This record gives sequence, C-alpha cells and structure tokens, in this order.
Amino acid sequence: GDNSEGGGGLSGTIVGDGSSTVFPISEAVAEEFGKLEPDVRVVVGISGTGGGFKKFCNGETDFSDASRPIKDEEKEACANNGIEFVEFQVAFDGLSVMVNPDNDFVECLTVDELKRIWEPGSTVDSWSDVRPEWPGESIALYGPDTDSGTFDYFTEVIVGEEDASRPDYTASADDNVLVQGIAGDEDALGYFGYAYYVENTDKLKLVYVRKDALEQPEVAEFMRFYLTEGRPLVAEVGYVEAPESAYQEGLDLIP
Amino acid sequence: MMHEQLADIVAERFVTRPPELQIDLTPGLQREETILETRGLSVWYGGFQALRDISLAVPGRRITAIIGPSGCGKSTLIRCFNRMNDLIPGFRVEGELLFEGRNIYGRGIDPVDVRRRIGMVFQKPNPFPKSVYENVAFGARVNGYVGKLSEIVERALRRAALWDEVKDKLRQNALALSGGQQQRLCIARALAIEPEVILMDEPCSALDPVATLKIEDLMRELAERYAIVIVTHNMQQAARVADYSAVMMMAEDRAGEMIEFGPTRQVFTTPKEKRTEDYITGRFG
Amino acid sequence: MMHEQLADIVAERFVTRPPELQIDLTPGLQREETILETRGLSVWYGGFQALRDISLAVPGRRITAIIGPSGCGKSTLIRCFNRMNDLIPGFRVEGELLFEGRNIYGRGIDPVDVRRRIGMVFQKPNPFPKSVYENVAFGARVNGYVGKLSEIVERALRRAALWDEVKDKLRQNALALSGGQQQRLCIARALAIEPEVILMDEPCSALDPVATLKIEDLMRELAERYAIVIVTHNMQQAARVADYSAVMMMAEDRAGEMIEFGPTRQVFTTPKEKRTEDYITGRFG
Amino acid sequence: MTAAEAGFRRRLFLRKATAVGFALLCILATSLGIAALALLLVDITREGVGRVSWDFINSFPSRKPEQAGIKAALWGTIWMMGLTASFAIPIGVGAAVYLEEYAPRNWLTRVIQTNIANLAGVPSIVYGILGLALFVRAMSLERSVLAGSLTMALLVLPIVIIASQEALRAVPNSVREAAYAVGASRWQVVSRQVLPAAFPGILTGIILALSRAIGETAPLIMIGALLFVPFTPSGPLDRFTVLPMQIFNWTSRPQPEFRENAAAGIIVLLIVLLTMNATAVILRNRFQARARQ
Amino acid sequence: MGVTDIEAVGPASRIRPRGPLEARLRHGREAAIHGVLFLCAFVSIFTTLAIIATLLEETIGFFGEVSIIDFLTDTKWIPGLGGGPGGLEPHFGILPLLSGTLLVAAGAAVVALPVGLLTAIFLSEYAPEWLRGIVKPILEVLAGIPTVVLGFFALTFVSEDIIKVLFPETKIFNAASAAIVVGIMIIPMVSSLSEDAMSAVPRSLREGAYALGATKLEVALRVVVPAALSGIVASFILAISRAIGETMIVTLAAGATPNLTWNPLDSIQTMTAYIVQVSLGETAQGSLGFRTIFAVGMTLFVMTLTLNVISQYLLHRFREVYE
Ligand SMILES: Nc1ncnc2c1ncn2[C@@H]1O[C@H](COP(=O)(O)OP(=O)(O)OP(=O)(O)O)[C@@H](O)[C@H]1O
Ligand SMILES: Nc1ncnc2c1ncn2[C@@H]1O[C@H](COP(=O)(O)OP(=O)(O)OP(=O)(O)O)[C@@H](O)[C@H]1O
Ligand SMILES: [Mg+2]
Ligand SMILES: [Mg+2]
Repeated sequence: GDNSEGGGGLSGTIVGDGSSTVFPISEAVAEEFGKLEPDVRVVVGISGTGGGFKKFCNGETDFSDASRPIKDEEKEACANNGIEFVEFQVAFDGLSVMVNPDNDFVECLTVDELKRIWEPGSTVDSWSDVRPEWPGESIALYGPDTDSGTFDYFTEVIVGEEDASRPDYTASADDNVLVQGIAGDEDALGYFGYAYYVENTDKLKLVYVRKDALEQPEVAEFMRFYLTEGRPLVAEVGYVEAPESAYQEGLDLIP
Repeated sequence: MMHEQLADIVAERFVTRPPELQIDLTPGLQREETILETRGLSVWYGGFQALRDISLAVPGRRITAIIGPSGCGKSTLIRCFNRMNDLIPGFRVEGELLFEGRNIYGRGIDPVDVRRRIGMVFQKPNPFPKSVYENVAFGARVNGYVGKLSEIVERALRRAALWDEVKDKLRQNALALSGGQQQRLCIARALAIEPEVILMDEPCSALDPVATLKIEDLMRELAERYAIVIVTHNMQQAARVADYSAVMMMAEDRAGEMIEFGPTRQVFTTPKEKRTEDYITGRFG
Repeated sequence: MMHEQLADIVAERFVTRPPELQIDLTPGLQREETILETRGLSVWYGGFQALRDISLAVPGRRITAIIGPSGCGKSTLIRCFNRMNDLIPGFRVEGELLFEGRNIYGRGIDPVDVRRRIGMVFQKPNPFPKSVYENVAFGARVNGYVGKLSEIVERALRRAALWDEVKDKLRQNALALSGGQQQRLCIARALAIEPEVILMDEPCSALDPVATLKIEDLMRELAERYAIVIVTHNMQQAARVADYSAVMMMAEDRAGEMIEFGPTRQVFTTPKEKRTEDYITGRFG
Repeated sequence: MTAAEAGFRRRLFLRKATAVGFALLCILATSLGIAALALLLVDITREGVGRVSWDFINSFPSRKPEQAGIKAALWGTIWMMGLTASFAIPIGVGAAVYLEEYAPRNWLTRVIQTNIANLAGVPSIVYGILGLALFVRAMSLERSVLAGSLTMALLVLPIVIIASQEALRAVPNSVREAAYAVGASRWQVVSRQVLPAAFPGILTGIILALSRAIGETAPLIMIGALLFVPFTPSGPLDRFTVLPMQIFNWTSRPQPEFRENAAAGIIVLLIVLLTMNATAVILRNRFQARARQ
Repeated sequence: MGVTDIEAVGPASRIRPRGPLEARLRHGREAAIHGVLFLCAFVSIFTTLAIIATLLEETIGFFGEVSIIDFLTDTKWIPGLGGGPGGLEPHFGILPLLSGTLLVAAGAAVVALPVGLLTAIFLSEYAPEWLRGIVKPILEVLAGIPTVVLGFFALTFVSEDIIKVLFPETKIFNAASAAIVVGIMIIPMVSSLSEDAMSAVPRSLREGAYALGATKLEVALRVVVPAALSGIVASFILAISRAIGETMIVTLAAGATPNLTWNPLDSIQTMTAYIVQVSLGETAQGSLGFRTIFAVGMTLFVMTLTLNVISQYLLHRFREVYE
C-alpha cells in the first residue's frame, strides 16, 4: 500500500482480495481495525480464491483470502514476479451433510454410506440403493464445485481419496445456492461448508500476505489485529476459530 | 383577370360536358336521395375550432365538389365522412353525420364498416412501403374478397390509368414511383375495395392533364353507381365534373363555414352569396 | 375539348400577363445569360434509365417551366439541379450539369454550397416535424444569418402568403397545418435562404387559386433577381408565368426525353414537334 | 350483392371478434410483464422496506447486519453510472450516426455492423476479462471507478448503438432532403433535424443500456471491483464498490438479516434507476408527443 | 397583404455570403466530424479485437492439451476432476454446455418475443398516450433489476412456486425457471425498441389502411409491423443476444450440471454459468481447468458471431424489400 505516516496513528491503504467465503472474516476485522486506525483504509474484494491469487501474485494486492492452500502453479507465478509471501491460518470452515427438512426417513448416514453414494462410479441412484427400506425415489445430489477446498476435504475424508467423486451432481461455488437447492428439493442430499450447521470442523481459512507489505507498519499492525482481536469475530460471522497455536505461529511471523 | 371572360369560360365548360350528364342539372335533382348528410357539424382540434355548424346533404350517384381557400377545413370535413379524424389526438366533433340515415358518430357504429363502404383518397399520396401489387391488393385481402386477386389489382390499376406504367413494376416498392404515379396508385387502392361512397381529397393535384382527364372520366363512370365527394382547388375541375358544389370559407376566427351549397351550375353562375361570386369569379383560373 | 378554343385561351393568357413581363417574350431573350445548363444528361435509378440525353439551358432572371406527363422524369431532372438525387441509392448520372459554367457533378464541388445557392420546394410538402417558426428559421440558422431571425421568418412567410394564417401558430408543430399551408410553408422555407436559383416541383398543386396567384406573383417578383425553374402540370400556369418552357415525354422504354424547349409563347403557339402540340392542345385545361 | 353483403357481414363479425381477441391478448401480454415486476417489487419491498433508513444509506459496510449500510456502494454506483453514461452515450450515438448517415455501403461497414450485433451477445463476464486485461492492467488504471466504468461502457455500447441506429433509420428521408435543400451541411442535417427527430428512440436505447449497467455484477467482480470499501470515491481513480455487488454478497450470507439488507439495497438501487430513467422518460415523452403529430 | 406588406417588414434581411475561407473551415469541420464519428464506430472493432486477443492465448494453450475434435464432439463435460489421484477421466465436450445455453436462450425467446411484441403493439396501437407514458417506463425497470436478484427470484419463486407445483418431479435447479426469468428480463428490450419503431411509422400509412376498411388488428399486423420490421428484428436480435450472454440468472437458477439434454425441466449448465463458476471459484489461474473458460468464452463468441452473420444477412434482404 501507499504509505504515508501521519499524525499519531498509522495511515495508508491496504488492499485485500480473494475467496468470498473468507470475505466475512476479513470484512469484520477490517471494520474493527478501521475504528482503531481511522486513517488506514482497508479494502477487500471477492474475486474468488483463484482470482485473488492471480492478483496477489501480480503484486496488485497486499493480502489474499483463500479457502484452500496456495497451489504450485500459483506459487510459481508469485516467484516469477518476485512476490514472497507468508501464510496465516485464520479460521476453520465446517462441513455439513444435509437433506431436505421434509425428508422424514434419513436420520443419520454412515461414512460408508456416504462413500458409496459419492465415490466415482457409484451405482447408487435411489434412496433404496442406500438402505432397502428407504423409498425408491432417486437422490438429487448437491455439492460444492470441484475446485473448492470443501470438495477436496470431503473427497479426502469421506471417499478416501482427494478429488475422487462421482460427477453427476449439482455443483455450485455459492453455498447459499446449495442451501436453496436442498431446501427446495425433497430428494436432495448435499454437503457444503458452513460451520454453523455442524460440529465437525476441519477446513482451513487462510490469509496470504506479501512479505514486503508486511514490512509496512500499517499492514503489520493489521495482521496482528487480525490474529488477536479478530479471533472472536471469526465465530461471530459463522466460522470456527483456529487453534491457539495456529494464531501464535502467525503472530511470530509478523516482524 | 376579367370576370366576364371567366364567367364565359364557366358557361362554356357546361356546354361541353358529356350529354348524358346534363340531365343531372335539371331542378328535378333536388329530390334525389341523400346518402350522406351533416347536420350542424362542428369540429375542434384541441382548442381550435376548425369547422362550425356545417349542414350539407350529399346525394347518391352524383359527384359533389367541396371548394374553398386553403386552410378553410375542406380536408377536415371530408375526413369526418369516414371517421378518419378519430386518429388525431385532440379531435372532437359535435352535431350529426348521417350515412344512409344513421349517425356514423353515434353509438354502436363500427368505423371499420363505415370505412369499407366509404373509401378515401388522401391529399398527400400515402402508398404503403410495399410492392405496387400489395398496395392495391391490401383492401381486397383484408375485406376477404372472393375472386382472383391479380384480376382485381389489374382492374383497379387500369381504372386509375396506371396499369401501363406499372405493369412491369408490380413487385417494385411503391415509394419508388413518381408523385403522380403514387397518387394514382392510391386511387387504385381505394377503387379496389368497391366502396359505396368515394371521398377524394384533391385527387388530381399531382396529376398531369392527361391523367386528370382520365380520372375525371372515371369519376363520372363511378358516379353512375356510387356517390363521390371531391375536394378540389381546380374550379374548372369542379365545374367540369361536379353535379353539386359546396363552397367553404373561413370565418373571422378561422373556423371553416359552409357559405353555399347547390347544383354546380347554380353555384357557379348565380351564386346566392356575394362571397361565393367573389371567390369563383375573382379568382377563377 | 376543342383545340382552337384552347389555343385561344392560351393567347388570351398572354394578353393578360402583367405588362412588365411581356418584354421577356421578345426574341432578344435568346441572348440571355445562361445560369444552369445540362449537356447530354442521362440518369439511372439502378438499372432503370429515367432520363436520356437532356440538354437544356436555364436563363438567369427568368422563369423556366418543365411540363410533361406524369412519370416522364420532371422531378428527376429538377432534383439533379441541386444534387438532391445524391441521396437515393442506385442513382447514377452521366453528362454535364453546369451552374455558372461549372459542372456541379464535377470534382471539388461541394453539394452543400450548390444547395444553398439553388433552393428547392418539393413535390410532396415535407415540413420538418418542428414548429412553424423553426421550419423557416432553419435555413437562415445553418447558413449563418446576420440580423433578426424573426424578421426573416416573418418576411418569408409573408412572401409565401402564409403569414396571416400562421402568425398565431408560429410555435405549433408544422405537421398540424393543412396540406396547402404545409406547401406554402415549404416555399417560405426555401425563400428564407435567398438562393440564386429556386427550383419548384409543382409548388401550387396543393394550393387554391388565391394562394396560387399569390405564389405566381411572387415568382414574377423573384424572377427580377433570380432564376426560377418550376415543374407544373397546370399548363395554364406555365403559360401564365413561364418565360421559357421545356416539354418532356417518355420514350418507348419509359426513359424521359426532352422534346421541345423554347420561349413559352413559341412552345405553346407554334411548337416544333407534333407531340408537343398534341400534348398542349389536346389536353389543355 | 345481398349474398355477398351477408358474407361480408359474417366475415366482419369474425374479423371484429379476432380484433377484440387480439387486443385482449396484447393487454394480457402487457399485464404479464407488469405482473412479474409487481410480484418482484412486492416481494422485495415486504422484505426490505423496514431497513431503508437514512442510517442505512449513510453507513459503511459492517459485519453486523443492523449496522451495515450502503454509503460506499451507493456513491460508487452513482460515480460509475455517471462515467459510464458519459462514455457510452456519445460514442454509441456517434457510432450509430456514422453507420446510418455517413458510412459508405462497403464491406467495412458491414463488418462493423455485424460486429456490433455480435458484441451485444458477448457475455458480461467476458467483458470483465477484457476490462481486467485492458483497463486495469495494460492501461494501469488499477481497480478504479474509471476502469469499471470503461468496462461497463464497452458492455452497453452495442445497446446504445443498435437502438440509436433504428431510431435514425425511422426518420423519413423527406426530412433529410428538406434540410439539405436549404444548404445545410451533412452534420447540420444530422445534428439539427435527424438527431432531434430520432431522439425518443435514442433515449430508449440509453435507458436500456444504463439499466443494464446499473444491475451488472459479474464483469465488476472479474475486474476486481472491491466489496468492503469504507469510503466514497472522491475521484475517477479511486477504488469503489457498487450496489449490485453489495446486494450479491448480502444475499449469499447465511444470516437472514443480511437478506433483509439485500432487499433494502435493491429498493435503493431501483430508486436510483428510476430517477435516472425518469429524466430520460420525461424527455422522451415530450419529444415523442411532438413527433407523433 | 401583398407586396407592400412584405416591404413593411423592413430592409431585406441578408444571408451572410460564404467566403472561401469559411468554406474551407466548414470543410475541415465536416471532415473532422466524419473522422470522429468513424472512430466511434471503430471502437466496436477495437473491442472485438481486444476480446479475441485476451481470449486467444489461453484458448490456444487449452487446445494444445485438449483435442479440438474431442472438444466439439464429446458429449460429456467433466473438467478439473482429473487433477487428483484416482480422479475420473476428464472430459471436455462442449456439447452439454452448448445445449444448456441454447435451451435457456430459446426458452427466453419463447417468453420474451411474443410477449414483448404484443406489448409493443398494445402500447403503440391501442394504449392512450398517457397509459403508454406510464407503462413503457415501468416495464423498462425490469431491465434494470440486478440480475442477481432475478436469479434468486427464478430460484425461490419461479422454480419452487410455479414449476415445481406444475411438474412436481422437477428438480429445484432447472433450465425452465432460468429461461422464464431471462425472458422476463429481456421483455423491455423487445417491447420498448419495437414500440419506438412502430411509433415512427407515419400516421398517413395507418390512415391509408383504415380508409380501406381495415380493423385495428389488420392495420397493426399488416401495415405497422411490416413497416417497422427492421426495428422489430433489431430488437429481437438484441434481446436474444442478451439472453445468450446472460450470466447471473443462469448461474443461480439453472443448476450447475452440464447435461446434454433438451428437456427444459432438467438441471443444466450454460457456458456463461460455467465461466462464472470457474472464474469466481477456487480454480488456480493458469491451470488447465482455468483455461477452459477461455475456450468456452471463445466458443460462445464464435457461436454468437455465426448467429449474427446469418441474421445480418437475412436482415439485409428484408430491408431491401421494405425500405
Ligand atoms: N427512387 C426511385 N427509384 C426508382 N425509380 C424511380 C425513383 N423515383 C422515380 N422513379 C421512376 O422514375 C421515373 C420518373 O420519375 P419522376 O418522379 O421524375 O417523374 P415525374 O415526371 O416527376 O412524375 P410526376 O409528375 O408524377 O411527379 C418514373 O417512372 C418513376 O417510377
Ligand atoms: N391535426 C391538426 N391539428 C391541429 N390543427 C389542424 C390539424 N389539421 C388541420 N388543422 C388546422 O385546421 C384548419 C383546417 O385544415 P384543413 O386541413 O381541413 O384545411 P383544408 O381546407 O383542407 O386546406 P388545404 O386546401 O390547404 O388542404 C387549418 O387551419 C389547419 O391549420
Ligand atoms: Mg386539405
Ligand atoms: Mg414529380
């Protein structure tokens, strides 16, 4: 950001972009930080994790929100542009499996059943293929799109192999659309990543920050604020706080 | 211009009229059946009164001419006869306009029916931006005429003295015709629906003398079966073809009034009104 | 119609012409300076040849009339004089058209300049869809008029014999005028730019005799300073006002040709061509 | 005659019945559009009208739905619409004038013509990709209102051009002839007679184009317009966000209060749209009333 | 009146004669205006070139890895799944996305063209002046509602409360609900532009038809509509183009399942929705998965171009008849 020291407090502009699922956290932190340091302008965008990294590695942003770790080709792009960065864990996302509220026969599904439903080459078509006593209606499947962290995580822990999934389900990058879809479809079964629907949480939300930006006092201060005062905000906007150790590791990286 | 000379010319015209029509000019005509009649007709365009208290009876099977200076309301009057003015915003009419005894501005009257039976040729030629053929065939098509369409088209074009000039261009756009050709096309279009009354607003203004005479012949021919009302600036034309003539003038407030109506010979030779005489003699030719 | 009678009428018209113009009809006129001239002009609309090999010299400060049957190419010819036909797709011209000695279809000629100096009134009245005032003022505005605009508007409207009828409606839309009023408005519009040549395509066809006579008076007045070319169907009008007359006819293939050109008296009384005589006498009136 | 007359009467009855039926069909079609709109508006109003307040309009975004406002987005939208209009209208009308009044009938004109129609069908997101490459990066305008507006202007340009062209085409040739005949130059004919006569149609194009621009999200997300912006733009190079992005984000948040905010945001957006259109509509009605004479 | 009156107006007002300098100035000005207007028109060519340039590099990269034959003939679209170990064989067959796009565009056209045209006829031929002045701008609001909002309207109202009530077997995401709402959105394009074209038809033509005994219906359909045809067709093309290019509504409501189907009640995915899904999702830029969007964008571009070349050709022929 353009740095101009002024008065007692800090000043300058900090630009962030990236995943729209991390956005609520960054927004909350930026809002609170703004109250503390009114002369620092923090702006945040929602170009998606991929789009965010593209801009980040072009040197257009100071930090990048991500719902998955940075990939090799992205690291390479950053290296080509001489961008070095640090990774911070800021929260966990949830994983929930959901059926339509009007569905009165599914009370719980075992991991094995989920695996049979979702694995590549799955032969499950109707509910009765899962448990014979269930009705013969075919199941309508919903899930996040194949590039999302949630997808990676679900395939890894349920199917047992990352990225392995049957392809014939309705995929959307927008969790809210999935919720709408499942709510509107009696034979729906879907999974997505909102913490407030489940207890089981293990999916990272990350923030990447450019090293040279971190040398600027307002950016450093912002990240410090993110990892300390930001913690309660994570829960407030619907995610799960990362473990204490993760925050501590992060704080250690800030000069 | 010498008035006497002109009066002579008028008289001369009457002498040279086709003999079979001379009988129309006998006083017996007064008893002819009226087909269109206005009673105390007044017309407004918004706040402007264009016609005041026009009373006029158009006889069937005769030609009635409406003459008068520009802007006196001739077009307005003739457009009332088939409710063409309905389309102008702000137009308002008072009084009665009877067609075969029924008020065409009355309740329950369908203007579509009125217009099919009272055809019209407009002052400015207004062909459709379609082919010559389609222009003439349009009326027959919408009115569902039985019979060969191409025959109807050819017949109408021949009667309007246009056939020879356009027979090779029937599929060409009518807007590429000359001014006079467009005017004759509009006449042909009106004839093709065989109306009972034909209104013509200066039908010959864009025509050369040859075509004018042909159209006048046509009018006489049509008048054997139908009623014809023409608006014309050409007083010789009125004298030549009209059985009856109506003279309109503008009042002080520019509203149009009818100052004289009667058999053409009487209007032209022994007008009741001084103004008519002034208009006809003083400006004839 | 009796030819002798009509020839008489022609003669009569000449006798009654305003005395100051009678001098124009002497043979001395032949030596007058030519302002507009066509040499072997041929015109095509796409594949259709509308004019063939027209050669004609229009003298300055005189009125030249073009007469001929409908569709013979009169409008086409007059529209060539100020390059109006340029706007029609498919239009093509051959031969020369000289204005003050320069070919207006030649290189380096700006049609805008030509048109400002050669004004035109069209066959179908075509007022702009704006107020009466704006219609007349437009030409003065675009040509950089110095002085009071409202004066030029009033002057032009008065000359076109329209002032009295529209002086209370100057701000009203010109399309709400009657047919004849629109035509006079278009004349006023052309006069307002004070061109050197005025082309009029049937300027009086929508006008009543009073207005026609006024316009004819105006033409004579203007002819004292400018050249005027009119197209008319009204042979009496040609006889009354024109110093020179050109007669056009259609050839076999419907292309227009000029068959006669000369001083009006000569064309009307002793035409060189049999066809001219037929046309004028056979159809006069 | 009487038999034919009777036949005609029968047919006339049928024709009139058809005409009435058709009129009803037309009314039905018109009501359909209005009904759809009404339904939407009722739905949105019911949900959001309670949230519309001065505070809502005059606050910056917040994670707390009840404190969140649209100040930055509203001003961003106003800035962007102003800039977009000032690029798209002159260029669009200019292009239409060129194609209708100036262009020779040659291959280049035909290529341009086809090309414009084609651009109308290019998805907005592709314009976003273009805007990012061209304005944000190549011209290094960064993610400014200007870059966003230029992208939007390119996006709506085809609408302005095509609508204006049709409006120009509908002006009768006799008007051009009359103007040329008094010695007007081509530009004078076009600017003083043809354009005013075509004005109502051009305004329709402008209304449709700006309507499209005001509701678009995808291309702005692509070029990287921001979402959390705690200030209003003070110049064309400032960073910005717009109402549809704010609405988009709010609709995809889980808390129901945010959906209420989204509805309130839509109400404000529609009010902006209506004020913008109202000016154009008033002008259009005035000119059309005159042209219809 | 007469000559004396004319003189009474005052000295003859003169038009300033043009000097050669002024003529040259005017020439220069006219030429400059011509140039500027040409540049305005040329912006569109420039835009197209820029779009092609931005799409081309990545498209070529994509076709370096995926055969163009497969791309055009494969009936499955399963991108990105091959990334991980044990994943499915990836398929890059554009046909499912193409069918989805066409399904939505056709459905939208079926809704918008008749409704829009009938509305235009109502407004121009039947409605009184004041009603037209109200209804037309109201309908135009439809074109300005954020497409995001319309997308949710499609999903929560049209799909759930209409389609699913009529066809209970339907999935919540389906092509029909998206098509209907896209159709509603483009109604004002058709109705407003067509109405303008019809209003511009001179009254004298209507009068000519009425005078022949035509009913209002006949005047509208046989005289006004043909005379305004060029404008009406232009509005259709614009509207259909917009429907093909529409992004947010289809992303939200049509589903995200690339099915090769012609059943409007199926869940599908359009090309535009796919581009959104990838570009706003988590796909790494520069990966093969990301490149697909350029290939899809290019396909869409070529497709609309083909449609337009054909329709321009047809339009050209229409106009020659009616001008
Ligand atoms: N734009 C055009 N395209 C093709 N042909 C045309 C066009 N304008 C006129 N013509 C044809 O050219 C011929 C001459 O037309 P022009 O208008 O010059 O006749 P005119 O002598 O003025 O007739 P009128 O007295 O009826 O006005 C006619 O046959 C006409 O059909
Ligand atoms: N649509 C209209 N709106 C307002 N005033 C009109 C309209 N049409 C005509 N007028 C006015 O009504 C008067 C009569 O017009 P009308 O057209 O009936 O005259 P006319 O006798 O046919 O004249 P002309 O011989 O010049 O055609 C004129 O003063 C004219 O300006
Ligand atoms: Mg009249
Ligand atoms: Mg002519």
